[in-house]
Amino acid sequence: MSGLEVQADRAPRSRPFSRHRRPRAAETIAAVLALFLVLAAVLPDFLAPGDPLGIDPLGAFQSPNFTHAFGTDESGRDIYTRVVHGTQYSLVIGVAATAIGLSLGIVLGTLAGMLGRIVDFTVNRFLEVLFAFPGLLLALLFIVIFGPGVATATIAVGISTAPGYARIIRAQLISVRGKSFVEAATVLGRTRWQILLRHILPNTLAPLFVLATLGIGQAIVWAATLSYLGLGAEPPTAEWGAMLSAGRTYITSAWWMSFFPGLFIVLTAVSATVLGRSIDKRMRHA
Amino acid sequence: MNEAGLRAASTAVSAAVPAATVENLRVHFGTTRPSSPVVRGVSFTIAAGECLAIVGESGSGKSVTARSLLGLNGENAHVTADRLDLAGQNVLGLTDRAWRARRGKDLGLVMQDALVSLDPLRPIGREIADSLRLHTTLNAAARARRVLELLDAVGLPNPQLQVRKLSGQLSGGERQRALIAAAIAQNPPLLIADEPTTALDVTVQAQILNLLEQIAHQGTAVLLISHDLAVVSRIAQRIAVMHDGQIVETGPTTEVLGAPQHEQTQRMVSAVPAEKPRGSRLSPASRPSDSSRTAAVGPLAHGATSPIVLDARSLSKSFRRPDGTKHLAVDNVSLTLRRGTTLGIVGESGSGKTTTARLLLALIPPDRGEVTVCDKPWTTATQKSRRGLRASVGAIYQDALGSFDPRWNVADILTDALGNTPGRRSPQITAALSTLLDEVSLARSVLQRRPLELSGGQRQRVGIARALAARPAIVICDEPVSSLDVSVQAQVLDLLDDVQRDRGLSLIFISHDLGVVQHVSDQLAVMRGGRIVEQGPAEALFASPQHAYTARLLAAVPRL
Amino acid sequence: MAEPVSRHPATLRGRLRFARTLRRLAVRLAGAVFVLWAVATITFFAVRLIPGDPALAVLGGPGSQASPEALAAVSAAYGFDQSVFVQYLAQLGRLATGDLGRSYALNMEVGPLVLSQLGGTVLLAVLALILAWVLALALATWSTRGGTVAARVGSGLEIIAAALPHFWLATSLIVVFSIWIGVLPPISTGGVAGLVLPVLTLGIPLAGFLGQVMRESLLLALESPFVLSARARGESERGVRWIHAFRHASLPAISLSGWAFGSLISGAVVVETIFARPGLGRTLLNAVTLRDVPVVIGVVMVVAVAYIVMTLATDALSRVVDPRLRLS
Amino acid sequence: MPTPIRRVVATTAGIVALGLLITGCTATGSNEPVGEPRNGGTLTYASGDAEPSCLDPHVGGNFPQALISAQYLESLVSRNVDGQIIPWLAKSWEPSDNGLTWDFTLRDDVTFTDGTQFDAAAVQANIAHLQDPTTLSSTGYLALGKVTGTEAVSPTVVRFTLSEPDSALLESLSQPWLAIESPAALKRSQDENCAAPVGTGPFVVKSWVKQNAVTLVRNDDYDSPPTDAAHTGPAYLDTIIWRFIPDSASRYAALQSGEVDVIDNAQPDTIVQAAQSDSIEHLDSPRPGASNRIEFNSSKAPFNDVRVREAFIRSANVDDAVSSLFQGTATRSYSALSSVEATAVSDPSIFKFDPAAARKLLDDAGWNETDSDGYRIKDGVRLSVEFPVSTNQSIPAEQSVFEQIQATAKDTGFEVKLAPLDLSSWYAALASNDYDAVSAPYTKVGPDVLRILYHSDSIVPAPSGYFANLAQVNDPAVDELLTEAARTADADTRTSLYAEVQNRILDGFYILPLYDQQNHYLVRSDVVGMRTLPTVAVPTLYDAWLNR
Repeated sequence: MSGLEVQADRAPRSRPFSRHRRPRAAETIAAVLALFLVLAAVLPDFLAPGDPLGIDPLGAFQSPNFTHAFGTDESGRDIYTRVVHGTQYSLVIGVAATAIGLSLGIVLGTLAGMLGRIVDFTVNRFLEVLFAFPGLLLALLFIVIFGPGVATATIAVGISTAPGYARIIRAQLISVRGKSFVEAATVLGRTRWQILLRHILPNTLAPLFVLATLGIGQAIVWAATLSYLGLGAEPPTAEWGAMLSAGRTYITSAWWMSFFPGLFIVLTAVSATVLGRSIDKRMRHA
Repeated sequence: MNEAGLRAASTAVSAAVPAATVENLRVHFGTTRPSSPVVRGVSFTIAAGECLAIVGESGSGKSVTARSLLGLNGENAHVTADRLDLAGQNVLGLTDRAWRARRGKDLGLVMQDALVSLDPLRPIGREIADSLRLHTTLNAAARARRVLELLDAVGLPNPQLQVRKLSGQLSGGERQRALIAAAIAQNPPLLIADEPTTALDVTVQAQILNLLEQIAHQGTAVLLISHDLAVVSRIAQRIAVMHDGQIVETGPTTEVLGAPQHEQTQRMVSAVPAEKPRGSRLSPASRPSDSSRTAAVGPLAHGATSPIVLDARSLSKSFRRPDGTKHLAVDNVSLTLRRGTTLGIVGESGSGKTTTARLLLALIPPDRGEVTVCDKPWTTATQKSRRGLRASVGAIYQDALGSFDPRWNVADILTDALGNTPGRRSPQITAALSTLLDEVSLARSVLQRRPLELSGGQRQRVGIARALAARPAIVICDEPVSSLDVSVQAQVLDLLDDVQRDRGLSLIFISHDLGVVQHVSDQLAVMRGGRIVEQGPAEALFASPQHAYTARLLAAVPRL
Repeated sequence: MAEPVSRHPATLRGRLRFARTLRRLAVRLAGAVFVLWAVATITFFAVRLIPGDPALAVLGGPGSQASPEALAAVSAAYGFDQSVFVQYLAQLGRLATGDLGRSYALNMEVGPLVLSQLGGTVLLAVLALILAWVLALALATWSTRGGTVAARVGSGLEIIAAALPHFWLATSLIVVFSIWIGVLPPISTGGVAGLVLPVLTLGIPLAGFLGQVMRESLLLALESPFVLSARARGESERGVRWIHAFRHASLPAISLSGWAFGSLISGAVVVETIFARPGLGRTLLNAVTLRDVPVVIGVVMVVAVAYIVMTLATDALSRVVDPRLRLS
Repeated sequence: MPTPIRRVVATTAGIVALGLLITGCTATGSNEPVGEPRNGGTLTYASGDAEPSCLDPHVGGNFPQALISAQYLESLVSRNVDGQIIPWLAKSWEPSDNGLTWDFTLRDDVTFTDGTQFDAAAVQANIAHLQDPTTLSSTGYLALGKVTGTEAVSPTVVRFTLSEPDSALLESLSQPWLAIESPAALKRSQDENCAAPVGTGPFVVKSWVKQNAVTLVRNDDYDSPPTDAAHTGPAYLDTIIWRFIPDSASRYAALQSGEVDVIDNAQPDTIVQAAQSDSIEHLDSPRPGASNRIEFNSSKAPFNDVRVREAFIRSANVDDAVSSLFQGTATRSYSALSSVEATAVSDPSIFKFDPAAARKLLDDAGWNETDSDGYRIKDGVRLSVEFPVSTNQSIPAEQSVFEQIQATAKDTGFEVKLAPLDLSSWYAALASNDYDAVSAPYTKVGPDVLRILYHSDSIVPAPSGYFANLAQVNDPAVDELLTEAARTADADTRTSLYAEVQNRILDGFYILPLYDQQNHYLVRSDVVGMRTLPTVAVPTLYDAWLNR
């Protein structure tokens, strides 16, 4: 090959390296935070050796100080310990709810996208109907029917996020289905099933990872809202939403009780979003 | 066309000063550390009423040069020059406000594809009136009158009706005229036309070039930016060939094209396929081992005698438009392809050639008619029996990148095409991959890369390799070289020619580019509005077109 | 000669367009009726699944000491003794005539109740939507013209805003503005001042979502060739933005607004409780906990109608902003 | 007559101990002279209780209804701070010797705000309304359980006929749920009557915007206050805006910022804060009837064993919990009854926190093994206590008390499973006997509440599944004492009978008393003269005026 051709017909210059692009400060912070959260979820005792449920009635309502970095709550429980131990609930709720929402979304979206016009029409109308329900109402009904608690709140949040995912998945699936590499596979003599499994589904589902990362943050926020309404985790469980809800009562005298759990909800959602977007960017450029 | 209107538009032009003078222009991008410059010391002058063409392949720096004249290279650009004059006035280091006062007034810009270059949400009349609003004190009524005059001047019929239309409601040619009208609304002494005809059909392209030429005749200097030597040769008085950020050759059009001095110019000139005989090489030998054969040119087989491998009879296909009406995309099309020959199908956009390709590939069922492959039922066969025949029909696509699963690397793509599970490795597969890569002149190193990491030419080579993997008898190529630079196009066309010879392939070659089709085809079918208006041996058809449309098409093909 | 010839096709085209519009409206209407029917059906059966005797809800909840006779009387009066299917048909029949029924718990007709609560919630939602648009626009404008630092700060603010739980934001706003500074009332006072904090609470997270979408599409529009064309005509930066880019950037944000309305209703449940505002959200929460089936169905139906209206409105607005939609 | 041996009847001691709180019921607490009462102004009251579905307290009959209806409805009798029944709409009353008929002499100078004359027929209409099943009265209906009929002896004398003597009749009639409404108004549809009941009170219901506010305006013709009121004639305030602000933080913030003048259901921390503020005063007025207590379901394991009940009581560190969570705003109770009840029996010695004793008791009761989580086991079953908590009825601080009890009980091997539930689910859990411990407040004037809470009849559920005897005390001796007390007119005898009942309940470790039913109001300092009615401790704004 001559040097001239290399000049004229050159491979995209920067793209292959963009995957190894230097992370921005925000991404680094988000990654460190995510690491902290995962560590807190897996090994809470490493970060906070205390008992999240251990009461100390006489040490209640302490503002943040050297022994209690985030202060203590109405029963003298250490808020830092509770926030760290609560990570697992929030993360599990966020991940599980998103997984449920995505799974339902994948089933509905795939049905709609793959099984012909009648099914598509039906599923679409069904989704339209679900969209007419405010998300919180779906969750409320579900919880009132099956009783409050972490598990039902998780499923409820999952269900109420499913229509959104289903719509995105269907659109993605239809877009992938129309891509010319799918046609190319047909030309190569591949069967419908082979095409579905080898090309359409993988290419539809790969971007969902990013979507899921973004969704986890929102799921945590919604689950916290349910806890606030008294429909989520049961006190004294060290779940952030429940802590926040309990702390709201004392907001005028003990701001730290609701500030720190709230801060962690926001930080978790933000770091999930920042990481999700950064992965998205890298995947798109890579 | 309304000559008077154009003249009216051009009264202010002074012939004495050059429209633009550029000396030692250098541009580089980057915020923190200076990257290597994209434009490295470019100098040229355009006289009033002159048409200068800057020609180069993608990445040569021609568009950046043009934008430097507008001060629109973006915030990251660092532009330096010894001299940068527009209409005799220095524009280096102008403030934003001063630049704005000049843009549209001292120079206009026409870009490729007016569908996106005109705001799709606004009526074209508004877009044209904008530059009047910005630079004149005309009131709304006067502006509206002037817009009508301008539209008339650029040859848009029924201006009163058109002003209220969106760019999306116009045809490609009409849009481009509207865009030109917007650019010349202020009679700028200089008009920069950056690939103004690239996405247009060949007949429309000719009209737009005529319009630009006319504008130049009225005294407006035209700086034409293009990758296509043939296109610019029609109207440019002088050509500057850009390569790697520098002007490597410049001179009057006839001199540059007649006796190209620089290697790059020669390469580009020789790569133009039109009127190069079937089987002659367009690119310098890329396979030294084959160089012996490049001398022995000449068609491999002659149509009339060899057996028919693909036969399409009376194909029709219609689609339902969104408003419910029927659109007959393919109307009673019959084609035959004989072994070892190439059947070219040429047509402008909307002629039904891509639908025909999809029918021939049995991706969509025809409403009427039938296709047989090697005398076996093809479109009428069951899914299952057709899958058995699929191996004998391959395809090459215009958008090579889109035709690959983005998650797969080249090895996966080719392993899959060979009929193995992607990711599987065995000595046999490795050997087969090597053979395939050799055949399309690709290095082993591409195997681990994804399509996104390949150049346009490499991608199309991988596409060809994939089509060949199953050892097909027939390959249907739908615009396989349309999105490639001309020298790369030349290499790919040569490669297709090589593999056709090596394997005795039968090709259907679909293109809008008559020049390319002329170069590759044994038989030729000309499509228009879903029908075949004329078909027959390529040489005969080019020599004496029977149908008026064919003749028009031929006349419009840009030649050197 | 030319006049009548050209006029005829014009009227014909006009009629055709009218017929098409009618057809589109009819399809929309049928779709809306279907959605309402399905919403009513799902809600009816879902509420049926809630444990507890509806007759008890009528008689003041499970804590009441109603006599068996009273229970029987209520069951008969409300048709609880009939099969679920008969009750379902009766419910549909009432809904079809616009009768939302009678609240079990509140001693009043659902229709007037829901109507009286509708205004507050719609006002809140609309103001929050407007605020979100203003904030998102301001942030998008500022952060797309001020260089990379502004862009990062802007994008960071949007992400943080979108991650704020309503109840936490509401609390923080109350603490800061009502308790520390003391400028704004922490509860609805009927006046404008009482609306500020609820609208901020609902509007800020939404502004985060809208802003992300808007900024992305604004950047996309600013990089598009038609903006370059406009600049090449000498258009100012302000002109580029206001004449061209924002119109494009607003399109995805408009369609998002339809969705946003649903999330505002969800948010209203929390906001109305905290700021003690009358509204559908609070009504719904109370009705669900009281098992007040007719009110739940009534609120859901009204919200569904509002959602449909909102979707129609955003569609219509999209058609105004994007004339291409009017053509196809 | 059995006399209390170990315990002091709280008639005197209790009241002395609570003297500070009770005086707090009327005074504004501000020491500076406030001058003469001024007429006019609008007072905004913010209630944290649920918005009533009906403003007529005859219908259903819950505390939120009592709170607001005390402003526009009046009862036949009232009660003073000493616990004595005093005249109100009835000037005097006389039971027959056998206790089966009561003659009430009514005031003859009172008209309802719709112009209807208040007379014997009006009282009859009200009793009939309460006893009409279609009214769906619950509280009032129960209180009139022994009333078989009424008779207008004269326009100003009404006679109640009883099926058996009812020593609690006057206490029952003093409650807002049995207030007297205009018979003309009662004839309207229930919807109308619920929206704007008509009474004889100092204020009139003007409008009601659902989920927002009820507007009350002054009754300018009013002049029938109970004898313990501070003034006569019409009220001072022009208007009362009665708002519903369920969120406690918002409610307090609204009070702080002056948007509202009075809030109820004040949280402990805000009371403490208010104490440091010059602009907010505190009014503490514990509700009558039962104390707030945890009741142990003695009908099933594990609490069918008295040793386990005692062990739980020994395991629960209530004192620390109450002092830390209520920050001195609640006093620990050791009684089944509210401290405002003169008949309450209090015995701190029974409720000593003693984990060692608890462990011993559990060992004795057979719960002598411990599983890996540290909980006691018996026959492979964990010592688990299902504890449904009503989020409507237990304020957050109380829920936290339960959490702390959960934590301390864990140390001795109890697994307390707290389940916060909305009201419907909570009642459902109780109705299906899915609980081992529960806290259910019960407000009623007088010790007759003991009959409702601990008579074995109260174990039999109503058709709704509701029953009041949640400890499921099934003790014939208790039943007998309660029946006897209800028939006894003599105050001393009655007191000692109720004392005996309480002793049996306390000794049987059926309940763990926590504190009185908390009933705290925070009032802006410029609101002068607001007090609570000593009947069910609801505020009355009749004497209130704005010092601004």
